[in-house]
Amino acid sequence: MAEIKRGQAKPAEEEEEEIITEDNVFEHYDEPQGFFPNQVMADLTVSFALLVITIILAYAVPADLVEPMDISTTDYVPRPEWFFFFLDQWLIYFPGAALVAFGDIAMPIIFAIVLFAIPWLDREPAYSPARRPYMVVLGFLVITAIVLNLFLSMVRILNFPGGSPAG
Amino acid sequence: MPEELQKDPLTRGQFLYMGAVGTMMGLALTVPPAFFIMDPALKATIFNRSDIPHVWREIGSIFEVPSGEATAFRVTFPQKQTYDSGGPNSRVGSLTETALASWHDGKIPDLVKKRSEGATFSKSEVRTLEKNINVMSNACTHMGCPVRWDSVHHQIVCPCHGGIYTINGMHVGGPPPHGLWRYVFRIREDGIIEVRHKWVQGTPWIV
Amino acid sequence: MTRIRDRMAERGRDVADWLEERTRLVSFMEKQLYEPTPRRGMWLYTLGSATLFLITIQFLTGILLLFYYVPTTKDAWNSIYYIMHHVYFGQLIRGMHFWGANLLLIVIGLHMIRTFLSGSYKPPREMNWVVGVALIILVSLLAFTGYALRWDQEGFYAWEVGMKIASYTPLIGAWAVSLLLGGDTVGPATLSRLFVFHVWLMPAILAPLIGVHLILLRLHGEFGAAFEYSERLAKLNKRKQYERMEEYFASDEEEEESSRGE
Amino acid sequence: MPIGNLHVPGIGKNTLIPMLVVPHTLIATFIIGIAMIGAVSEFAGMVTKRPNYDKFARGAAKFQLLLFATGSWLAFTFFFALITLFPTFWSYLFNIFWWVFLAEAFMFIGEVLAAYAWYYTWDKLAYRKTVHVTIGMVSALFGLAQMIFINVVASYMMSPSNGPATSVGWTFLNPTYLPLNMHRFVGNLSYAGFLIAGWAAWRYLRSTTEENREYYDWLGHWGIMWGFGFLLLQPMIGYEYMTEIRSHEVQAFRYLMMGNKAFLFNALTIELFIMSVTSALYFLHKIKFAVKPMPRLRRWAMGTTGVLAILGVLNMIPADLYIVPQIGMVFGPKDSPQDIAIDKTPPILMGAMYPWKYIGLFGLMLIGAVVLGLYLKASAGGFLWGRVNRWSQYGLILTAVTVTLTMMTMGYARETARRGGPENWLIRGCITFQQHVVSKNCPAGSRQAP
Repeated sequence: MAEIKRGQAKPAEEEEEEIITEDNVFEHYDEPQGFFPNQVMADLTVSFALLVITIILAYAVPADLVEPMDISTTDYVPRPEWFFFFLDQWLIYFPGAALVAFGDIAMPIIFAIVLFAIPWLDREPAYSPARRPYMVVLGFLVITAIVLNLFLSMVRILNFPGGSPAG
Repeated sequence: MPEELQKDPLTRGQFLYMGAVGTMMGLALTVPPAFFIMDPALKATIFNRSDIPHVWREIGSIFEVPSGEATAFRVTFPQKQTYDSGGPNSRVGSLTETALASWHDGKIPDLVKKRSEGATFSKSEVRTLEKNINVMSNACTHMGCPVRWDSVHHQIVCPCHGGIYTINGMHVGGPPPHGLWRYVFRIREDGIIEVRHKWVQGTPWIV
Repeated sequence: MTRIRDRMAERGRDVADWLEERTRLVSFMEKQLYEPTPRRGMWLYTLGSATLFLITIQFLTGILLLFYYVPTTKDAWNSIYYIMHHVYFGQLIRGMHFWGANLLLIVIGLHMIRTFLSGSYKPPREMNWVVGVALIILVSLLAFTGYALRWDQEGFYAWEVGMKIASYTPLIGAWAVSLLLGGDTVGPATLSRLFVFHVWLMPAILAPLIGVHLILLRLHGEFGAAFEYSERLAKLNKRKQYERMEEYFASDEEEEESSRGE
Repeated sequence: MPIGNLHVPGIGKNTLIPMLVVPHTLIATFIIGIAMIGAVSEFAGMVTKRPNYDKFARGAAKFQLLLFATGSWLAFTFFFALITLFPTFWSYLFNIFWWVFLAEAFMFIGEVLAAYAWYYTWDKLAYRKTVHVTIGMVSALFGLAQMIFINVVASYMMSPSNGPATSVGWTFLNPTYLPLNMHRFVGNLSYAGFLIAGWAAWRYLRSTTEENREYYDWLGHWGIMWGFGFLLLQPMIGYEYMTEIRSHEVQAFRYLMMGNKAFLFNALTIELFIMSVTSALYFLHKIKFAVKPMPRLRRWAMGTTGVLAILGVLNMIPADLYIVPQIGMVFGPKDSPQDIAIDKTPPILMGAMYPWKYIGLFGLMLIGAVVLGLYLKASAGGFLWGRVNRWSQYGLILTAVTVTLTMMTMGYARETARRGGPENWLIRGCITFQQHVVSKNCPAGSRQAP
């Protein structure tokens, strides 16, 4: 069993001037840092902040519990969760039997497949966003489309008579 | 920890043996569970057996249906599903739904206007009444949200995505693919509407 | 005092050696903890571990909620009501589970956008991106089913819309819905299937996938973003420029020699 | 009522306001569009180091300043006309939108400073191009912000939100605010793009030197890229805008889509047809001059243009002859009903919205994207500028004229949406044309269920 040496680690010998070639440029970072003290510290603070937010929200805004499920209601206005608002708005663009199937199942599946295939769609060697305008612009367009749909559906829901406080 | 890998050759016999035993084990472990999970799907789609037995349930009398409006009647059906299907020490479940009833184009036929509450109708009168009344489910055909009568614009409105139907349940606007689901119903002599958990256009699922 | 401390340190070292001998745990931990990671974008890279932290909270609070939750149609709502009003810290645990899920979706979205913008899905890290996308789909399905477990109007109708969407799929529409419904109408079977999906099926798929995600990360090391390598890239470009210049001058000299040669 | 209830002789006050507003809107939309296109093309010039972009950006900045003065003059006179001719309506509107108009004023100052700074520091900041480009971007953003704030007023008048009129937040949250913003943003860019293309075509036909011909040919190409590109987004956003109107203002929807004003959307489809087909033909013609000859691509482009034309025609089929202004009088039913019966399929089957108009509109978008893609593929290899024939330039001028007409048709459609019901509204559900305030805390109080 190799004898475990204790005490001071061997000083790192002077690295001879390394020739940076095309493929080993991304081997080392410019400013590496140990994972344990530094990154873990940052992770801890972010996680702690998230924990505090959840606890505050848990007490400030208790998770709601509306009246029990009852199909035979005539005055309840069902709403999707906030993260499906954009899909709800997407539903409105595709009325009618054929279009609902297309807009509701085909499009999300295509979106998922494209999402899975991004590494094979984006073959540009450059990493920084400035060097790959197509992918970044496409990504930005998709994100704005989703966010805009989210707001559109939120405004529509807020302005439904039953939906808003003063309506 | 063995020092290096040892790759013995694989004979035909061993390969066939492993293949056969493997497939048998695979089948035994996948086919029954598949049927186990798909049981309700098989019963519902292939054998067309519904969770709700074929019973007629009263929803209300035709005199309660006003003119120019669609009113909601609650109806409760017995439901036999998993632990609610009346085993030795369990009860039969129930499913409450709403049926919207409205006269055709909102006009009460004069047959009903003349008769008072308790009067009885003849066979032919019942047939004409059945032609003139719409008994529809309140689930929107687009996404199943509960539709409601909008007295301002005299139409049936679905609050979720803005589906619009006329008083007869015909689809007018918005994303729904077709008009409201129409119950299979019959009218008794004394004017009581009875409904079965079956629809004219097929199975709407969910409702 | 120092003598006790030394003896304690001595005993600690013995335990460490004993453990190292049998499980090589200490060297494994060292390899994990002291691996070099990029410094410039440190705060960007916390998104990944924040998602991990939130998922562990979801697992923890989820299991705690299971102590009181009852998946029958008659009592699901009552059990939630009981948790919220009678159990000590019930509102906290359920609140953490609910708001944790919302925060998790936001953080996982940000994490995906960060990975997309920094281009860290480029070879050899494609598989990690694919596993990541599978994770985000699983998490949103989990959130979707969890919402309906309460069996109150809000949660139920959201789930019903989801099932109605499934019923529109061309070929297997009827099959998919009756599978999710457990029959042709909504009833106790629907809630138990919902319960199975949310409490066991999806987490059982999620947990190993997270493990795979982390292993793949460790395999190729954290890529960080392009601004981590700006100096090295600058050196590389400078060196290439010199090479091109030398080529250019070298070709001139040959011409002179060849012209002088004739 | 203040002193005298002024009467505008001759044309009357209800026509004076549009006479001032329509030119103002046309100029203002063009300014916002050209500011954005100019800023982006200056940035493109900085990145690609090609002189054309910078030359155009400079011309755009100068043109923007010239127009700016006339545009704002119209706005002020229109302001004063409203104050004097519609006192109660104006005081009511101003009370609701006090903060919005205040923000609007500051955006105006920002716009003025940035636009003038952008033009006059062109040479001084020539070596600090990034600073100069940011000034251009800032002036474009200020222009955009002006539009965003004025949209609140326009969309609120048509569809007031459910919340109390006093809370500023709710005035922004009225249902048609966001779609109006998206529709106008894309509309500005497409409108300005087509106008630039039209102006470049005019200058191309009049240019004498070879160098001028090449520059204006390139400018026509650059303008129509913006115009046609953003025109493709419009059907989707327009459809969303109309869905919002239908779900919140059923009366306005019936009046616009199925009632007396339905012809507006027939006019729109005709204009859409003209613009898309002429642009496609222009692309078809331009592909001939690509540096790398691509015969197969040109056949593909011909095919897609044909499909585009068919879809355009499909769009133009009216649902009911009654709504086509002149022809309706002759062929349509004599007792023209107030609106096409709701639950009856319209007489002309191919005119029905579902599924025909969907196929037409969204087909136009997709096939248009294909045509644009083919054209971009050809333009990637570079063009031989300056050799295009006269007809393609006439086509560009035609698109410029049609886009102005579309702007007016659509502006008119939005403003007349408030009429048509039993009551003509200035603010729907609150103030009628005769400036009679319906209920005390309107418009929130008077909103009924949809």
